[in-house]
Amino acid sequence: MADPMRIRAVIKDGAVNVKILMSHAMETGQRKDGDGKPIPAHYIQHVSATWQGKVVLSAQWGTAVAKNPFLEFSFKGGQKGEKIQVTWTDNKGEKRTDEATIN
Amino acid sequence: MSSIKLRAVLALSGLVLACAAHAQQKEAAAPKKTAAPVKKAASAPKDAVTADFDKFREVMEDASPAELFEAKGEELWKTRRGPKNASLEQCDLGLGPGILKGAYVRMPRYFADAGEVMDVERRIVYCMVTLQGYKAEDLAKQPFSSESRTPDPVSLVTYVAGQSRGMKIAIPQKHAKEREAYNVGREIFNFRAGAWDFSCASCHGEDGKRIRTQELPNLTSKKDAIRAFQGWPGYRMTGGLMHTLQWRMNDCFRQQRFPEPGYASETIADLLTYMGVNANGQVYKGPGIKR
Amino acid sequence: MKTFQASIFGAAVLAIAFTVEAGDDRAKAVAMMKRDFHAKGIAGTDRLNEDGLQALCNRSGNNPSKAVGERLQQDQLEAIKYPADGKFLGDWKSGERIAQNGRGMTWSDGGAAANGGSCYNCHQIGPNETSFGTIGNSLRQFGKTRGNTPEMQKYVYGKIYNAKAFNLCSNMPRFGHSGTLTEKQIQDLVALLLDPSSPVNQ
Amino acid sequence: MNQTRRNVLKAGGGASLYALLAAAGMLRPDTALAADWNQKAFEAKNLKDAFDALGAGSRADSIGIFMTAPEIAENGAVVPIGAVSKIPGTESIAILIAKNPTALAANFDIPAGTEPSVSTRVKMAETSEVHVLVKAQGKFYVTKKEIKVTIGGCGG
Repeated sequence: MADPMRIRAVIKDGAVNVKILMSHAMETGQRKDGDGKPIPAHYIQHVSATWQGKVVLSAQWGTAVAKNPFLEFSFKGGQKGEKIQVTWTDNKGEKRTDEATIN
Repeated sequence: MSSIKLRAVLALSGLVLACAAHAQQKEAAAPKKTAAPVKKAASAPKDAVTADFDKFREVMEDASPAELFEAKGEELWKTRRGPKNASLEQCDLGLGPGILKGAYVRMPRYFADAGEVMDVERRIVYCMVTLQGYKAEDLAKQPFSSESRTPDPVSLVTYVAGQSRGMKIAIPQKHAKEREAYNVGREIFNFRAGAWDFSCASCHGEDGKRIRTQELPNLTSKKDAIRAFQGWPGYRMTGGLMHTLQWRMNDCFRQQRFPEPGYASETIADLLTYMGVNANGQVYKGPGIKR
Repeated sequence: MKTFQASIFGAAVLAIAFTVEAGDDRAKAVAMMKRDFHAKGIAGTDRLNEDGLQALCNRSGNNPSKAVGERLQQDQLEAIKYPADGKFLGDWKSGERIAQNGRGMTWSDGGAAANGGSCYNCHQIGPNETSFGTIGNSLRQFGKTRGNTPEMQKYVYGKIYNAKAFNLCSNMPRFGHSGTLTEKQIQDLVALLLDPSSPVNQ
Repeated sequence: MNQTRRNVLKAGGGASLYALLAAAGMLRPDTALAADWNQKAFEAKNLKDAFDALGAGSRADSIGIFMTAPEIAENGAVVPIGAVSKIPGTESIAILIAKNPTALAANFDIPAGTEPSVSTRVKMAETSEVHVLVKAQGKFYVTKKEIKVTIGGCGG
């Protein structure tokens, strides 16, 4: 199973600033291993963040997002103590959801 | 001792996305392809380039992938594991069992229970053996990160290091064994041998030197000594792997044309004592990002 | 008077003790490394055995006494194997490739691929390579300023073959002596530095 | 119970509930998202095809888009890119790398209430122009910047 994300959600300048690190290989599918065999693509295709049941960010990714991806965005309305959930889904159908409390 | 590594572009020919990034196993003999882009960088004004690197390095260190390994390490630290089904929470890193804050910046140090000077990784391995029942030989088999796995001690060291973020390096020299480790470490640092007559000092004993475009810290000087410590454990952008100082020392000895040092050996502990003590008093910023 | 003598005696003992201790640390370091290192790939543990030159440089802080130093330097000089046909100048184009190539003699090297000279790691050489190190001096325009005489060719060949024959505790590896580079490779490097048509001299 | 959910419940059953839930983003993300992933755009081998697949065949240069990125990336494996749109009604922000094997790196949908500002890190195969494409009120706007890539890392 995939390792947990690191999510930081902090109120800054009247908005909730969210920084997310995800543990993922983001394999492009264009590389070959030591024996010359292609390494299959394995990468996150979707990321969505929800707060109070509302999607506050939805992203589609390709293979060019760096290994162990980082994502930062900000949204309005969140209050201290409320939670945000982040879910990623990769091209193999694997997914992971983690939650963080707004600080 | 970090000589330019020419990434295995050839070994991975046919690879369209030549993100050197990922091609990290072997050095290749074809410098042209890899050297070319470096020229562009080198021809730009050096200071501006370095300033730009530093700026974005700072941005990235604010949310460093190293944090993922800290999180993993924390989980490993607190989970009951191993043949003895124990957590590492009773592991004494020098400040008492389970006390992590400030432990990293006070190592290597002498541990009476082991009768030895130990750096953080040597100590964690010791705890994994004594508390959890793992075998030291097993832990030494594949001790460095690869694409397929991050060894547990690597994540654990990263976690422990993160607990000393922003603290001053204060490696003790009170115990006779600690002073001896420093002196022996200094001799290891200066010991020339091998096919190319290199010692650590061949590359890291003078100010302002470079290998290719890579600047070399003078690890014998107070001013530069921190650079041996800072940024480690480090997330290497090339390959996206987490590495500790054990790996750094290992790869330095490889490029020194030496045989391979034992993982978490006393040799490495003493060498790290010498380099670490020289950096005493400087602030450790926590696990970092390496190129 | 007694006190005076005692203090001289004390100082002498201290001085001896200090020397012994430094040597002691080195002995401990060497013993420890021999215990802790293992062979890997082509890098055997015999690499930890100092040869005479390494031992002297290690024991003198790379600054041996003149007498011993000169004698050892002479030994190194006499051991240089110059090309049998007396030809020193090879192909500068091949020399450039050898100068660029940084592989060789590590535990991850070996096999079919040729060793390189790692020259750019430490030296500025050709005008088109801006990624060069600074541990060694710049070799730009080397032939232009030194001249392409037979004596200079022989000197450069010898210097690459065994830099220690000219500067005993030099940082530069002994590329011929250590078996890193072949005769032909060294000739090509000599050409890179001295051949008037080499970009180094443009 | 929060305001949104109360409204949803008031609205009652049937298709309208489904629509409202979907609008509020309360359905499991993958059900909606699987269809969202723009395969054609992400598999496009060049910039033009990627723009076309995103529906951005015609687009205007804009000074209302700001890109934060290094002039020279220290390592092509990890290039930090930030994109901010000052164009009113920004609906999405995409990052495209002209010379990568597939040009489109990421596309972010910006719902109302979320600031039109995202940061991520991308891989770059070589020195290339990087484009930020913004969709606002149905129209497309773009800005670009060249980022040089140095490859060939050292010990560190």
